[in-house]
Amino acid sequence: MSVALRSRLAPYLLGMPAGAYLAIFFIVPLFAVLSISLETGNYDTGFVLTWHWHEYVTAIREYHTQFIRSFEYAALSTVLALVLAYPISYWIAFHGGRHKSTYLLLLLLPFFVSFLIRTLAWQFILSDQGIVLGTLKNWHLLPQSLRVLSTPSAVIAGLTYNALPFMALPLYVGLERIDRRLVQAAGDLYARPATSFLRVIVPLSAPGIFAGFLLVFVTNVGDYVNATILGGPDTTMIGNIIQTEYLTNFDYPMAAALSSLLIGGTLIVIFLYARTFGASQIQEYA
Amino acid sequence: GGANKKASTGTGANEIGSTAWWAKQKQAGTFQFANWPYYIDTSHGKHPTLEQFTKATGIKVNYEEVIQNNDSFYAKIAPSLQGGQGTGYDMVVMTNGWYLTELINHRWLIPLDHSRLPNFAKYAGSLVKSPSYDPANKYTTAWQSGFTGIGYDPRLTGREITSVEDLWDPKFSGHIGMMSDNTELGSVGLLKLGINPVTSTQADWHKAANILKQQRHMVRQYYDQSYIQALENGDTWISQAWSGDIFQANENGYPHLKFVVPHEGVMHWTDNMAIPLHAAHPADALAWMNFYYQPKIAAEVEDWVNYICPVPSAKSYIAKQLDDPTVAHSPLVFPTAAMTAKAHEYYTFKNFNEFNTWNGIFNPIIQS
Amino acid sequence: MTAVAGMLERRPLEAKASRVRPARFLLPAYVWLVIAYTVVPIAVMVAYSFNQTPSGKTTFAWQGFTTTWYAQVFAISDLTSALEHSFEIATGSTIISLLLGVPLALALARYRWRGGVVADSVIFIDIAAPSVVVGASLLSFFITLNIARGLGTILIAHVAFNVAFVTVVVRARALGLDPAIEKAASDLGASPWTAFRTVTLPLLLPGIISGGLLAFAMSIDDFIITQFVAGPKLTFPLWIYGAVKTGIPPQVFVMGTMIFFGGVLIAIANTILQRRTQL
Amino acid sequence: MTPEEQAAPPEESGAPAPDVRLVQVRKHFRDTAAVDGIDLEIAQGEFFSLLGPSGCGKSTTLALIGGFEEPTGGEVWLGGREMSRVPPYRRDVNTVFQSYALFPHLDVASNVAFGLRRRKLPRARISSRVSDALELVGLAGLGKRKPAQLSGGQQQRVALARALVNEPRVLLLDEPLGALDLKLRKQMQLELKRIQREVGVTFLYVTHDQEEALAMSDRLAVMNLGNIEQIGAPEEVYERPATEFVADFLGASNLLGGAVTAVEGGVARIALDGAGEVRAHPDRLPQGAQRVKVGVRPEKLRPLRRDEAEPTGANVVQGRVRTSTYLGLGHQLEIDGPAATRLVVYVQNAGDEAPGAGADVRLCWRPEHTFVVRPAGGVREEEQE
Amino acid sequence: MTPEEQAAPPEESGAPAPDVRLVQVRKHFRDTAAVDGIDLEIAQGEFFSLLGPSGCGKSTTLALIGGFEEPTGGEVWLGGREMSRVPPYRRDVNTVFQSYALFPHLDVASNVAFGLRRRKLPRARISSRVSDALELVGLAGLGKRKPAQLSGGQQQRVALARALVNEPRVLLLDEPLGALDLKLRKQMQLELKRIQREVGVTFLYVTHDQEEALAMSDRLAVMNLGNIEQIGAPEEVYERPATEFVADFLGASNLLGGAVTAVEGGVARIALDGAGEVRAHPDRLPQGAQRVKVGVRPEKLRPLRRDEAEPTGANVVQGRVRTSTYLGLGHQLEIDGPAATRLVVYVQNAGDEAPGAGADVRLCWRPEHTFVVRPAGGVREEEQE
Ligand SMILES: Nc1ncnc2c1ncn2[C@@H]1O[C@H](COP(=O)(O)OP(=O)(O)OP(=O)(O)O)[C@@H](O)[C@H]1O
Ligand SMILES: Nc1ncnc2c1ncn2[C@@H]1O[C@H](COP(=O)(O)OP(=O)(O)OP(=O)(O)O)[C@@H](O)[C@H]1O
Ligand SMILES: [Mg+2]
Ligand SMILES: [Mg+2]
Repeated sequence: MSVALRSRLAPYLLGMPAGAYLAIFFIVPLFAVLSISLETGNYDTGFVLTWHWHEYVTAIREYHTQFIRSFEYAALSTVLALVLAYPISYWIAFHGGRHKSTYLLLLLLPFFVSFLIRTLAWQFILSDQGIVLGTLKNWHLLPQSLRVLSTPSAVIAGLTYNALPFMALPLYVGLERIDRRLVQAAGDLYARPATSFLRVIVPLSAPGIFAGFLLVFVTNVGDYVNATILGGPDTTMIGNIIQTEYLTNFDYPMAAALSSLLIGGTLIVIFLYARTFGASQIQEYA
Repeated sequence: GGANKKASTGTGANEIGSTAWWAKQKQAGTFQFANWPYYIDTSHGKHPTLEQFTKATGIKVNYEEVIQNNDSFYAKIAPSLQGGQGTGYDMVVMTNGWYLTELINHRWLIPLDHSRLPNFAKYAGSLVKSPSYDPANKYTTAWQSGFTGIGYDPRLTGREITSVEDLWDPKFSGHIGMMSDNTELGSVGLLKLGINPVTSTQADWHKAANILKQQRHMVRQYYDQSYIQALENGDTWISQAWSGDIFQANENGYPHLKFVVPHEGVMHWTDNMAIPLHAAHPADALAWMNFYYQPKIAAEVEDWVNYICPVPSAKSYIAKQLDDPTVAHSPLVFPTAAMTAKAHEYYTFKNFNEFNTWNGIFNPIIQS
Repeated sequence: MTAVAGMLERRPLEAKASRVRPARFLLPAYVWLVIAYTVVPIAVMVAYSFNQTPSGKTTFAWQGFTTTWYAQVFAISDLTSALEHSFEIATGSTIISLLLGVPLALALARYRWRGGVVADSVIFIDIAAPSVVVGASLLSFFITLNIARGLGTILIAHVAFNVAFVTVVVRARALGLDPAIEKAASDLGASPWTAFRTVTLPLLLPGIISGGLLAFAMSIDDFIITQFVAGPKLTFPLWIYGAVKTGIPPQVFVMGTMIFFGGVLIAIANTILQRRTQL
Repeated sequence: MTPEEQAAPPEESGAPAPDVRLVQVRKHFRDTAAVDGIDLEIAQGEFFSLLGPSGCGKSTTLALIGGFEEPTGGEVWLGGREMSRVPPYRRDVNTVFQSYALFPHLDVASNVAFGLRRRKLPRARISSRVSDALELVGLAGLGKRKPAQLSGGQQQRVALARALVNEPRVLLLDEPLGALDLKLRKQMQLELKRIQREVGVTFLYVTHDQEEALAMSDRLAVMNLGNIEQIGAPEEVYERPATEFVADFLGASNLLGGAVTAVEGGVARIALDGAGEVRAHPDRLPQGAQRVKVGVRPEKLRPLRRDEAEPTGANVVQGRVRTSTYLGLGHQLEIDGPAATRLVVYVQNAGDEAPGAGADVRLCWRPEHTFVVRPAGGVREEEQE
Repeated sequence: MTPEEQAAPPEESGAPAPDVRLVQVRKHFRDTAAVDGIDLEIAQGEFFSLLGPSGCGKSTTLALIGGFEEPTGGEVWLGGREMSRVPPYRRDVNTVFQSYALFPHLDVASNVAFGLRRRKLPRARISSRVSDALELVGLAGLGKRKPAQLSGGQQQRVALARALVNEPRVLLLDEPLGALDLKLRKQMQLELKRIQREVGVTFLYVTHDQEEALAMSDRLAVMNLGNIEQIGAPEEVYERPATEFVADFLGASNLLGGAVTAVEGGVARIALDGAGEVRAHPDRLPQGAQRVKVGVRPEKLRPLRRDEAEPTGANVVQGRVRTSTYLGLGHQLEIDGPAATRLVVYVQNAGDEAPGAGADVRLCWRPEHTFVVRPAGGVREEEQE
């Protein structure tokens, strides 16, 4: 086969299998959700596609609180994770010396524990009479009735914790990529360390920040495990609803409508982010 | 899938479940048993009663603890039943409630041949005979039952609990555990209002929902079975609870936890053995049902499980042969007449719409 | 020497930034603090794998040290089989997503083609889609085609999200390579396939390994998507989630501990290997 | 060398076919015409250089011969066979890439052996030829090193050995010394020249350093904007550039606008714009051109001593020294010539003082050193960027 | 300029303090001594070059002055203040990095404005000074571009503007033209020189291209292995190298071993090993050296015409031309000299034929062009690698 022809066909041949796979098992299902969300009926009598949008109306009417809450929690936990992780990733990238990978590994240790177990562990740790609160209460440093579990803060803490590695890693990669000479140059141009950090390092780590934001926010906005294990009655997230509607109530149209709304909302948030902080980062990331 | 339903409801001599049909079923020497976790006697990963059964009948039992809830398990088996295929199980254990009713209404269970269940006739207690959700035990026999009452930790509540009212006590705010199963939740609401769930009306449901809504801000969490950890950990001080769990907790390092039958009444539920349609080895499953109802066997299971035993005469066996008075004399395993008197059945949904209505009324309390 | 000096030109010294005072002790202290924080739950897991519990369910009160749970780690047959399922699926999905993802990564890194833009955005969305949505959509898909749920569907689902991760990781590595290197290979008489085998593949290997490990980790730890598409089958996380209701047997923590240390070992091995290949 | 090549019949019997022959070769990338129809013949064993500013199409030309690109039009002949559609791995042509493109995962020896392995030579043959090749480039004994453990110069040598060991018909070198620093570059130039003489392989050498091209090549082609502006021996191209661009690109040149006034007795007279007149050889005139630019190389201009008489028949211009830059080997004088022209003069530091800034000078040169080109056309690199 | 600098009192009243003064400065990295105790003074407005092979410590020296490194020992004075422990952002010294180190996320204007912003100048002042700076480097109007959208040469100019706009006391340039190709480099050299003259800022210029250093500097220092081998004006350093290394590093040099035999009547006689004798100025002799090496630059050697008589008092050696390389400006002859020595001769192409390969030649040069150094010591780059 001639060079030119090959180099024209090659990418398609290479990309074909994966492309086909994703088309069938990722794209099509997304549309399956859409179509189901427009069906009516119940599990008993079966569903028929009626192109009725009322599920969406109900979904929003019934569950807008959970939607808002999910986005709040996701946003909060993302910001927290960012604030927690940035200094670390920065320090490892710029001052980690020969032990960079070691520090990184330590930071990523949670990766190696099933996140259900991690969350359970937190439930153990934070429970009212547990290691922390219990002891403090026994010393009467805390009121008997004080609790952390099944409060929003517990859920957000859980989300943040699970997000940490997902935030730290891309941040590290982003910071690691920064050319040290730029920092030198900033210093040469009268920028104090703080200034060169703000004016040079942070802007240049934007792609890393975006990657982290993407992974964390998206993971958390749809999560329901933290809410289930660490949360209370008023911390239900949209994930919980979708899960119940799907797996318990078999109200597929409702569940589908909720899913569609969720992914729609997520994409909008990402889009807004990209808009405000520059879309180039998306390219750099994906 | 209406079509499938017809397929499963043929008529004539060999209608599934008819004596004629049962007559044709031969024991295959094995069957698939789907049950809930920690719901049968166990020692070193083995289940003695099952082994005895195998020894006695030569039928090997593949015992799987795959059932986590009625709903999700129903969701697992329903599609294949709807598709007219077997579920892969010959015996399932489901709590009385909508999903069991669903199975019955769809005729997705094989009617039992009571001629082959002499032990049931002989030993089953009144509490589990011909329940409202399955008259004459056409499809099911009880595996275990239990009471849904109130569990609490006196050290934390600081006083004895006697009434459903206490679940509404602001002093316990943030440490009150309620159940996420909306049937349980709704029913306790009804009890508080002094309404008998079985005869309750939709109006009552709304009233119950209202008082539950008022309680919401004090509730720590609407729990599934994990409420028991919450009680053990002291996260909740007072909680809706199942008799057996509290009993086991008492055995396993939490002797201080208490279970009460509040004076408003207690809900009585039953987990039922049933043989799903298209089961590959119905005869073997049926044989187990009968085998289980011997006092000896029931006793051995009970001595480990500690819910409410469907075979009252197992009590003496546990007391004497097994020499385990704590179990034998526990009112949580062999309830007193006084307790049974207070026991209520759940409302039985006539159709999906009722079920939906109930969900529509009570789910918002749990989910928000 | 030019090489050395050149290298130094590219990576000037840590020393330079080290004039940033806080970096001296404040930051390191903070770093260790957070690392400690990340380790706490792991410690709890390990600790509770040694906790005595008469009921065979982990009670949260400490009831004394024992190693029996390690002896009986596989005592709970269906927990064990759940774990087996998890490993089977993780392995399977890793292999498949590598087979699918590596070529795509190459196509994206090496060529500029119309399909590339599409593929890019699909991968992006795949990563940017909340698990619950992916799970829901796949479930809907299987329902509409009424495909029976089971290990098969779980595998399909896991590949569906792993492909994206593998592709991103491998593509990153591929972009780092000098395209002239492949030209050189063919210039020296290597047919495209030979060039791939003898040059591209070895050079991609670190990326492929990391991608594979990531995929494996993602798969073995996935709960949400799996819960949707699992049907009657249970994986390790699913089993745990179920057990949350009835109480966690210590075996879970034992397995968790084992997986943890296994994973850490592999990771260390991998980083060392990466170091090697960087030379 | 793949079988069919070896079986290649020498079609034009008699004179051996040129190793490389390009016929009206064009290569377009979307809008840009990287190579815009060039003709070229390179004889066996020749050291041929492609010289030109960045972006003029040198690498693309090489890619077309190496087989990494397919021509949009035209024919690429290698040793008497049309090969423009043959993939690289079937051409007995090897390339030394600007970035060296060594295989980082293979040690030096395996890098060099790569081509031979592909051709399934017996182990023994391979290892002996590899060590010979490393010998040749003076890296004997470094076979076990990884490329990353070598200096720039050494990597360069490995790349060379890796290509040469295959005894290609033609060796293509794309700015092979571009990445090395000056001192090292000069060394490698001699090195390369030596090696080429030893193995006698045809070299097609791309560079944008005209001094390098002049010093090393048997013949060279000056490219601009995808076209070849001039082909010839270094001396020829430097002393008698065909176009203003060539004149300009090959070192500093002094170009003065003028008009041909008369051609008589083997001398062409050109009146400079402004003042004065310059004599040149008639055969240097671009045919049929009225307005022209006359040029002379800086080293050809000789500042006359104050008292010195103008040599008869020589061209002379007046000027004042503006700057005088010391370059070690010589001085470079910038001189304000007649009519606001700027002249560059090069004076070797052989002993006698070079005139300093501000001095008035008369510059003279011989008519045969005058070259004449058509005005306009030349494009300077800076504008291309 | 930060306030405290402005307040800096000119301590040594009278003669202005040198802009840069290094006193016994040393810098050790773990084992390597990158800079090994150097003394240096650079006067205001001077164009000073650091010349040396790769790895000799040039960049490190710059880093010490720029404040990116703290010296292991010694003092760094800037404009009469000891500053070796002052962080970069408090030194009114700016650097043009070899890699330019432009901020990729900022457009050209913001890059240039960066330093001024840090110093909190009023908006208006900043923008006017920025546009002036861009004007100066000939990039007016490109302010809105991102660095990635510029060619190498343009990026180079931005880096320059970014540094100059701060009107630093000293401008440090680390091989600023290293990344540009030859033609462009020559242009930028003139450019830089022009700008330096215009703004009159002190330039400390690092390069390893001796021609560049010679052409541009007022004074230069040749470094080797962390030491300064010689400081002086280009002519001085080139014509009278102090050490064999310097002789060798600054362009081709012909070094012949010999021994001083006599010093009489203003002439030193040195007997060459092998045969012949060379005359030199006595004051060129390294004091107290018996065995020496005599050197002469290639352009100083003149091949005598066959019939031409030897100029009286001139040094003459016999030889046979081995190779003759055409370089455009001139020919470079490699000559087999007496006693297996190898001589390099440079002949300008001024007109008369340069002797071709194989020809026997007599080479003569004037005694004052002879330089004499101690043998040994010099280290060639190649060996360093
Ligand atoms: N793959 C490509 N796609 C589009 N344009 C290209 C491609 N390769 C080269 N070009 C364009 O073709 C022209 C010639 O490129 P080429 O690399 O041959 O120049 P060059 O002479 O090698 O320059 P340099 O001396 O900088 O290597 C340039 O304008 C370049 O932009
Ligand atoms: N950060 C560092 N750590 C260790 N050694 C270093 C460091 N920086 C420089 N060196 C060593 O110091 C010596 C001088 O380095 P430097 O970069 O100053 O040389 P240079 O003259 O700038 O070389 P080049 O011309 O290649 O830039 C080299 O041997 C180098 O290996
Ligand atoms: Mg090129
Ligand atoms: Mg340097």
